[in-house]
Formats: sequence, C-alpha cells, structure tokens
Amino acid sequence: MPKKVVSIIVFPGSNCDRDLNIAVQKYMNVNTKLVWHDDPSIPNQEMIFIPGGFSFGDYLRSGALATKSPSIKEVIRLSKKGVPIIGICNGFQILTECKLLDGALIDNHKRLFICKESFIKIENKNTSFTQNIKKNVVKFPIAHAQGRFYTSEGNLKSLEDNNQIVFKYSSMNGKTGKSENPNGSINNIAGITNKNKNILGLMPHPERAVEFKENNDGVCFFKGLQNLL
Amino acid sequence: MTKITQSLISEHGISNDEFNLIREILQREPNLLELGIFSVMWSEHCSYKSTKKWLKTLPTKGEKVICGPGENAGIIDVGDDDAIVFKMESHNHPSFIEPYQGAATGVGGIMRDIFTMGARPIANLNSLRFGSPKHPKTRNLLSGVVKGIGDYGNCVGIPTVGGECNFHESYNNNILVNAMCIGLVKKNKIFYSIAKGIGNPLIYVGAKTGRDGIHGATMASAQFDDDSEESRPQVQVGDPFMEKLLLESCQELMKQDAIIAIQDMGAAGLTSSSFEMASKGSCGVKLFLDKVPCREEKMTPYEMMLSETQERMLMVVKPSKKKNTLRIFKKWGLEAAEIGVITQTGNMEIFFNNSLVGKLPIKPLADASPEYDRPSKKPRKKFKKENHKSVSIKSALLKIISSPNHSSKSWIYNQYDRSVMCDTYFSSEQSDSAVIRIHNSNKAIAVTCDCNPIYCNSEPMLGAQIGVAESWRNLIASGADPIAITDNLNFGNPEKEEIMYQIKEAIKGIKIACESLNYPVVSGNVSLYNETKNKSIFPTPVIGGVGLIKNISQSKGLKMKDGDNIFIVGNSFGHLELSEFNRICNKNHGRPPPLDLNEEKKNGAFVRKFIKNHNSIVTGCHDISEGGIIVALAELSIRNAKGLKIKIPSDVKNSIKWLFGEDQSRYLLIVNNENIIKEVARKERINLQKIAKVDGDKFCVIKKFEISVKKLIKYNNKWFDNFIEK
Amino acid sequence: MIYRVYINFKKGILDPEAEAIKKTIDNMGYNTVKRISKGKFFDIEISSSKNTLKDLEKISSDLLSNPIIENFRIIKK
Amino acid sequence: MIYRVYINFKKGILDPEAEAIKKTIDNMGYNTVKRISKGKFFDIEISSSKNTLKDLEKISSDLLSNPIIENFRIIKK
Ligand SMILES: Nc1ncnc2c1ncn2[C@@H]1O[C@H](COP(=O)(O)OP(=O)(O)O)[C@@H](O)[C@H]1O
Ligand SMILES: [Mg+2]
Repeated sequence: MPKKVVSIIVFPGSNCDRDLNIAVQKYMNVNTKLVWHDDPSIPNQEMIFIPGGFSFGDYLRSGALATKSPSIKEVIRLSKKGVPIIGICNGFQILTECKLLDGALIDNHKRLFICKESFIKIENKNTSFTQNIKKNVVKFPIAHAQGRFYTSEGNLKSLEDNNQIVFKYSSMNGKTGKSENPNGSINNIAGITNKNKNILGLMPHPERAVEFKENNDGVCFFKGLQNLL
Repeated sequence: MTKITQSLISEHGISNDEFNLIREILQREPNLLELGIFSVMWSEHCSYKSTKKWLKTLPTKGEKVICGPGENAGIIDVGDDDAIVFKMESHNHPSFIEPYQGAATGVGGIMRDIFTMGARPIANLNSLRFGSPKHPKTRNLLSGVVKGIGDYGNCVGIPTVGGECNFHESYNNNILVNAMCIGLVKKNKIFYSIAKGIGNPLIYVGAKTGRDGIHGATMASAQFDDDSEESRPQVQVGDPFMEKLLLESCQELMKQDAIIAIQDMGAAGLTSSSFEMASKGSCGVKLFLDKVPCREEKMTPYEMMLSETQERMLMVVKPSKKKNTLRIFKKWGLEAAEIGVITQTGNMEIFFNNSLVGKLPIKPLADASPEYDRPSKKPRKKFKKENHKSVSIKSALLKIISSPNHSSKSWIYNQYDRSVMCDTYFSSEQSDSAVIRIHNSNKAIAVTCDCNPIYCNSEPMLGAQIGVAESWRNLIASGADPIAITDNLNFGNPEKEEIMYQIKEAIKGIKIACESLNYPVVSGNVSLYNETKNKSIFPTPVIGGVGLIKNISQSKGLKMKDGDNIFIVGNSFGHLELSEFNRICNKNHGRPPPLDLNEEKKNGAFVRKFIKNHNSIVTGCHDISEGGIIVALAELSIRNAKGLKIKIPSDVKNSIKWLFGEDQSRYLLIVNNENIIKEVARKERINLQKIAKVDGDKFCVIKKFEISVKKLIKYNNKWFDNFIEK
Repeated sequence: MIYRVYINFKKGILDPEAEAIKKTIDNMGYNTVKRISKGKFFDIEISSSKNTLKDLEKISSDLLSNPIIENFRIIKK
Repeated sequence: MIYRVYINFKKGILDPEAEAIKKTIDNMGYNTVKRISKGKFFDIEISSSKNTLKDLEKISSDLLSNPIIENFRIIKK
C-alpha cells in the first residue's frame, strides 16, 4: 500500500517546517506535502500541520497576518469537514487568530521570550491526538514570546466542561501549580482542541524532542497520531 | 554642485595626505559623491588602515582551511564534503545608542556574511561586555541588547547557542556587542564575491534603500531640505523577517547555478559591496542608481551609495538566469532590481538621471587605501593604593558565584531559542563549548567564544594568548579537535600610542598561540575607537573557536554521576594575581598567570586522546578558568544539582592559592573508573590528581567547610533576576 | 484622508509591559504617577469612497485587533 | 488627571511592521488604503503638581521613547 500523505503549510517565516517534516515522515510513517501559504488548494487532506516559526515576522500579533493567506482559508473550510489539524507554537497562534480554536496567545507574563525544556502533563488522554501516549507527563522544549493562553472565564469553563484542555505545563510529577507555569497561561494551559476534537493547538514543540536519546518524548506523540489516518 | 571645501574634507574623516592621494588617483578634484565614497572605503572600518600591517602577520593557513580572511567569512573543511563557514563581528557603537536595534542588526549582519557564501547558518553566539552594574545605563543596555539578539535570531530560526557576558566599568560608555555566526555548506557549493563576466547583470535584492546610517560626518552637504535632520536616522532598524526571506530565497537561488558572485551590503552598503566585488574580479561596473529600490523620496546618489539600510544583497548573475532569479525573489515577496552591469573598464561609473555622476578607478582606490604603522608605546603602569580585605574560602566562593560575572546566565540564554533546527546537542551552559550536530550526520562541531580583558589590560600579549588557549581548551573539554578561530579585536583609539601598543601586542599574542596550537585564524573583525571622554575600554580581543567532533557520542558536557571521581589534569601553582579571588579582596594589580604553550598542547592532547579512547569512562569534562579549581567544581555541582566531596591534596601548603589560583592549561575530568586514567596519565607523564568525588547533596571541601548544593544554586541564580526586576 | 485606529487591551487582561514601566517610573522616584496603560494606533491613509468607514471597521476588527483581547476605536484625523 | 503620550517612529525610520500589515491589507483586496503607519500610546494617570508636565517630558524622553528613533507628544486627555 502506498504511504499516506499529510500536508504541512509553510509560510515565508516558518522555521520549524523542516524539523516537523522530518519527525512526521519518520514517526508517522507517511509522506508529506509542503503546501506554500499562497496556495489556495490543499490536495492532501488526511491531516494538516501548521508548523512553528514567525509566519510573517510575528508582526502585529503572532499569527494574525497568516490568517489572511489563501491556504488558511482552505484550512478553515476543511476543518469543518472534520479533517484533523494540528498547529504547533505559531501554528497554535494562527489557529486561535482564525478562531478555529478558542482564546488568544499573548505576551508571556514576564515579557521575555522563553526557551527551555518543559514538562507537559497530558490532561486529557481521551482525544484521538493523545490516546496513544503512554506517559502522563512528557518533556518538550518550549520556545515562544507569545504563549500566554488567555480566554474569558465563560469560555474557560466551556473548555473544561468539554474536556478540550489537552496539555498543561507541569512539574516532572504532573503538578500544575503556579511555579510550573512558564508564561502565565490561564490554568497552565499549553494545548487545547476545538469542541469537535479534530483540531489541536499546542505551544510546546514535540518535533524538537525526537533527535537525541536524552529526550525523545516527541516520538510517542507522532507515533500516536498514526491512528488518525 | 557642492564645492569641496577643507571643512567638508575633514568632516568626511579624510586627512590632507589622503586627500592629495585622492587627487592623484583621480587626476582631478573629486565631487561630493566621490569624496563620500573615498571616505567610507578608506574608513578604518572598511580599510583596516591601522591594523592591516599587523593582521597580515597572523597564521591563516592550515590543512583544513578552505578560505581564510578576505572573503565574507572564513571556511574550514570538516570532512565528507562538508564545510563550516564562520565569522564574528562587532556592533558596539550602534548597540550603545539603541541597544535593541543595534544588537539585532549586528546579528543580522553577521548572518548575511555567512549565508552569502552559500552556507545555511546553524548557530549564533555572542560575546557581550557591559559597564558596571552600578552605572545607570547598564540595566537598559543589558535588557535591550539581549532582547535584540534573541528576537532577531529566534525569528530567522537560527539557534543562539552560547556566548559570554561580563560587566566591567571600563565599558560604562562603550559596551561591546560581538556576534558570531556559524554556517554549514557543501564544499562544492561555496559562493564567493568575485565579480566576473563582462555584460553580466548586477542584481539588487532585499529591503528598499532608505537614509539609514549615513554617518554624522558625512551629512555635511547643503543639499538637504529642512527636516533632513529628522530624516537621516543614524541607527538602522532590523527586519528579521526580511532576513529570513533573503536567506531562503538565496538558498533556493543557489541551487540553480545562476549566481556568479554575491555579497551582502554591510557597512558602507552599496559602495563597499560593489567596489569589493569588482575589485576582486578586476573588472568595472556601471551602476544605474535610478533603478535602486528606494524607501524614501528624492534620495540623492550620495545617499544611495552611502546608505546602510539592512537586509540587502548584491549579486552578479548569469544573463540567462536573470528572469528566473527575479521570479524566485518575487515568490518570496522580495524587491529585486537590475541596477548595473559588469564592464571591462576597471572603473566604477555611476549614472543617475541619465548622466554620469561619479567615476572612480576601482583597483587603485582599493589598493592605494592607506596603511599606517602608527607609533606605539608601552604604557607606564599606575598603581592605585588599595585597602585589601581578607575573606574566608566559603565567603569568597559565594561572592564569586553570585557576582554579576559568574552568576547563572540563564536570564540571558533562556531568551534565545537554542532548540530550533533540532541539532543543538549541548548549548553552552551544558558544556564548555556549544555542540551542534551536522544535520543528517553523526558528527558535530563545537563552538565557543572567550576573552579575559582583565588579563589583556595587564599584559595584552599574554592576555590574548590566554584567550586563544582558553578557547582551544574549551573545545577539547567538549570532546572536539580544535580547528580554527575567528577574532574580534575591540580596542580604543589607535592614534594613541598606548592603545596601538595594546593592539600590536594582542595580535602578536594571538599569532604566537595560534601558531603553536596549529589553530589558524580564518576570519575576524576589528573595532577601534571604543572610547569616550578619553577613557578607553580594556583591550578586548575576543576569540571564537571552532572544532570538530567526528562522533557525536564522544562529545562531553558538564555532567557527573553519583560515585564518579574528579581528576585534575595539569599543574597548579596557585597564581592569584588578577584572579577573581584577589578582586574580591580588592587586590586589582599584578600579572596574568603564565602560559606554557607546550604544556597546553600536552595536556590538551592527553584529554583529547583519553576521551577518544576511553569514551565510556568519561562522564564529563570541564576546563578550569576564572575562579580556579573551586569555582570550576562549584559549577559542576550547580549544573548537576549534586554534591561533591573535595579533598585538598596533602602537599598543598596554601589552600586558598590552590583552590582559587588561575593557572592555565588545566582540566577537570569526571570519570567512573579511576585506575585506567591513572595508568594512562603515568605512561604519558601527565600531572594528574584525584581531587573530588561525586557524593550526596552537599558541596564539601573536607576540613574547610560545606554548604548545601541547594544554597549554592540559589546564590548562583539570584543576581540577574534581582538586577533586572529592581 | 487619514484615519486613526486606536487599539488597547480589554479590561482585566494583565499587561506586563505597562506594569514594568509603572515599576520603573516608581523606581525613578516619580511618586505622582498613579496608573499607566498602554495601547497602539495605526494611521491609515485611505482614498475616500462610500465604503471607507465600513472598510476600516472591517480591517480593524478582522486584522488590526483581536476582539478576544482588544478593543478598537476609529477616529478621523 | 490623565495624560496621553503618543510615540511614533521618526520620519525615515524603517517600520517593517507597518509594511507587513500594509501588504496584508493589500492582499485582502482593499485597494483604497494608501499608506499605514504605526505608533503606541501610554495613558498616564498622574496626581497634579507643578512639575507634572516636566516630569512627563522626562519620563517620555528617558523611558517611554528612544529619541534616536522615536518622537513623542504629550496631550492632556
Ligand atoms: N551572551 C551570552 N549568550 C549565550 N550564552 C551565554 C552568554 N553569556 C554567557 N552565556 C553562557 O553562560 C555560561 C556562563 O557564562 P560565563 O561565566 O561568561 O562563561 P565561562 O564560564 O565560560 O567564562 C556559559 O555557558 C556561557 O556560554
Ligand atoms: Mg569557559
């Protein structure tokens, strides 16, 4: 059987597209198609990734300018048909900016870019994105300046009620207190899905945790996605 | 037309002798445009007129050197058709005026130097010097510079993996921001800046030209309108997004066999890029300035030739590939234009509105650029009276590790994306040098930058040698074979004899150390006139070293495991002059520790070989530098959150000297088997001593004192946060 | 014609930059400054048409601001 | 009293953000937008004293703006 093909949208300022591409091919056992942001059609619709980076230099608000790219219009259309969509870091920011995911990602509470290894608790293991991850806590690098997840109290409640919160910043043992919160996100939120659970956005970078055996928790994330295809 | 007056000449920084030379070359008076061009081409920055004579003495050749100084960056061979391109460059003055933009554009500039050669940047480093933390400007400068460096590299997607950051009052009004970039290229895909091919088009690409950075002195002409003061910003604003577009589009274009020569527009913008390319190719150029994409209205030829707008490139392409070239740039949303053509005349002919507005012979202008042998004199040392303090071992250690220069730099490096590109094996807080895997391979390179200005200020030659040796040692400690360096020479005013002395001595020191260690200089940068109100910075020749690790599993970091033993390699004499310890006691005078380059080589070769042959025994490795043995050990404890039991050898007479002495050429090797290393050291006649064992959660110097590692970490972490949050 | 679009954070959203500036001002010794908040503006030159205001509304709500966190206001200059 | 301090880039300084936004607006199909420039403002609540304006001048030039690349203007709200 020929390998399935998943799409990765590439913006001029994407800078995690190469790394994501490698991780997806290697651990999901699929082929990939890189879709230039200007392209109004996305032929391979098994699954769509929006990678990290600075799509348009992060000008205005990170992710804002990207929402006007033709490919994102197509992503929005396909999302309604249930196509699985995953946005990582800037991809998450783009998904919130085009309202496919709830909330907004704003300046970290200390105003500084943060890059470090971060423990992430899998808050909801019952999504198709996470059901195959065996560990309760994984270690993924984070690297962002606008990663503070914000949403209104009402929306937060509905995120909770619908089990849409998937990842939280935590300690090694899964504690999710204030001191484990790197950027001031509401309730330590690091990743959420939409109501329908076909769209996932997360700030941490699983694709940066696959290369060296010292930290390869990303492998289980990508392997676990195979069942979505 | 503007008359060339005496004051206009001196405002352009051109001496009378130089002006006479200009007349001789042109066989006539220059016009304002031509004067402006001479002034930037013959500036210290472009012509290296005060240092050229001495820089020529540096060793630049070696079996692994593919390209030494002279091109945009140096290139070394790392095997399997892979080559590493690297260089360091300063952006000191702009960063003092506008720390965020100044530092950001510094990073942008050095990255362009790397990717013009066809390489993809794979790592950035930076070496920073700020004034005293007590100086009112220091805090803003620090946060602006670090944010500027981070934001730029992060946006382009190149990991910033290491560097150094020190504070000293000599930098109060002249901070140093030296940025280093390392790129990877296939040996047969290197691009140079040698213009060739009569009739070939000259393509401009990137940001539109504005009036950025046209220097104060050269603003003298009367042609500007009323609000010209405001419309000629001296500081350039960086656009990392534009840089990313340039990087990707150039990489795409470079796959297509279209480019004959390429050069970024750095200092002196269009002028230096066009002159240098033409001069290297011994050809002429016609420039049509009407075609230059401009951001502002009514720009004059003078402004266009001298603008330092960032994120621009110039290239000569094959005529048959012109259309395709423009198409690729368009895809990336970049402005590109054909602004000139290569000729055989050997002249630079500049046209504007269909008339010839400037005509200069290229070779003579480049070749005849002044070279000075400025007088130098050893300065007489002035001794200030000092009130010495006495301190205990414990409080000295705590003072050092919580001091600005030795506190944890996590506040800095956490602002840098170190994990993008997925090849950062060690960023520099994890190992003595940063270790970056060569993508898709099992090899890695190690990179580091080092300088000790306190040593250099006392004895520039020895201090510079120590800088070279320290970088060499850092590479060895990471498990690498050192290959070559880049240098960034930061000094005061070379027209002063004492400063010229420092410059000559420092260069001599680099030369001696590099020759001895077989560690050639492949690129570099000079930044002079770093002084304000007659107060010069300490001489700061920063060394950026690069080495190769053939098998990444042999790379070593600052790791240790419970039960490991720590050995010291090398001789400890207890040299305290100019040490961190003495500074804490308010003793600021003396000489740097002596450096025996043979000893350096011998110890380095031993460590190198031991890691190679007994990889599985060695848990980690660390060099001993500022603060001596005890600070090096404390760093290991802090990094691993593990305790140590340290035993001062019985033959040691003065434990303070032994613990804090800064003798050179020493390493700590952390091993899990003590017999083998002892045996090998004995055979090789290496001075080796076991001094500590990894154990428990206390940092303990037996019979002296102990402290919990938790506390040690707290001391080490607090300074930056307190300083910034204040 | 030039219009100015003002954008600021909705009430209740922590603005760390404004807080940090307030702190620095305190440290500088100005004890009269009570509160500080931050916003941005865009000056937009637009050739007049009958849709000008509608267009500006749309640009402001769709692109220049994010209604989840920000308010905007358009003013003719 | 509340004062507003406006800050914008000096003329001639490259503003890549404004350029990127302008390009996106063009791509969205609004061809009437000619030019766009950007700035920020701070609303400062300050208890009145005879030094108020002098203090604000100083805060604006020393902290809120960098006179090398930015202009500021203080207005009473
Ligand atoms: N400007 C910087 N950029 C990145 N890393 C830095 C910077 N300054 C310091 N570091 C890192 O912090 C650590 C401690 O810094 P420092 O004390 O200056 O180094 P060293 O111990 O080698 O003299 C080193 O690993 C260094 O690489
Ligand atoms: Mg070191």
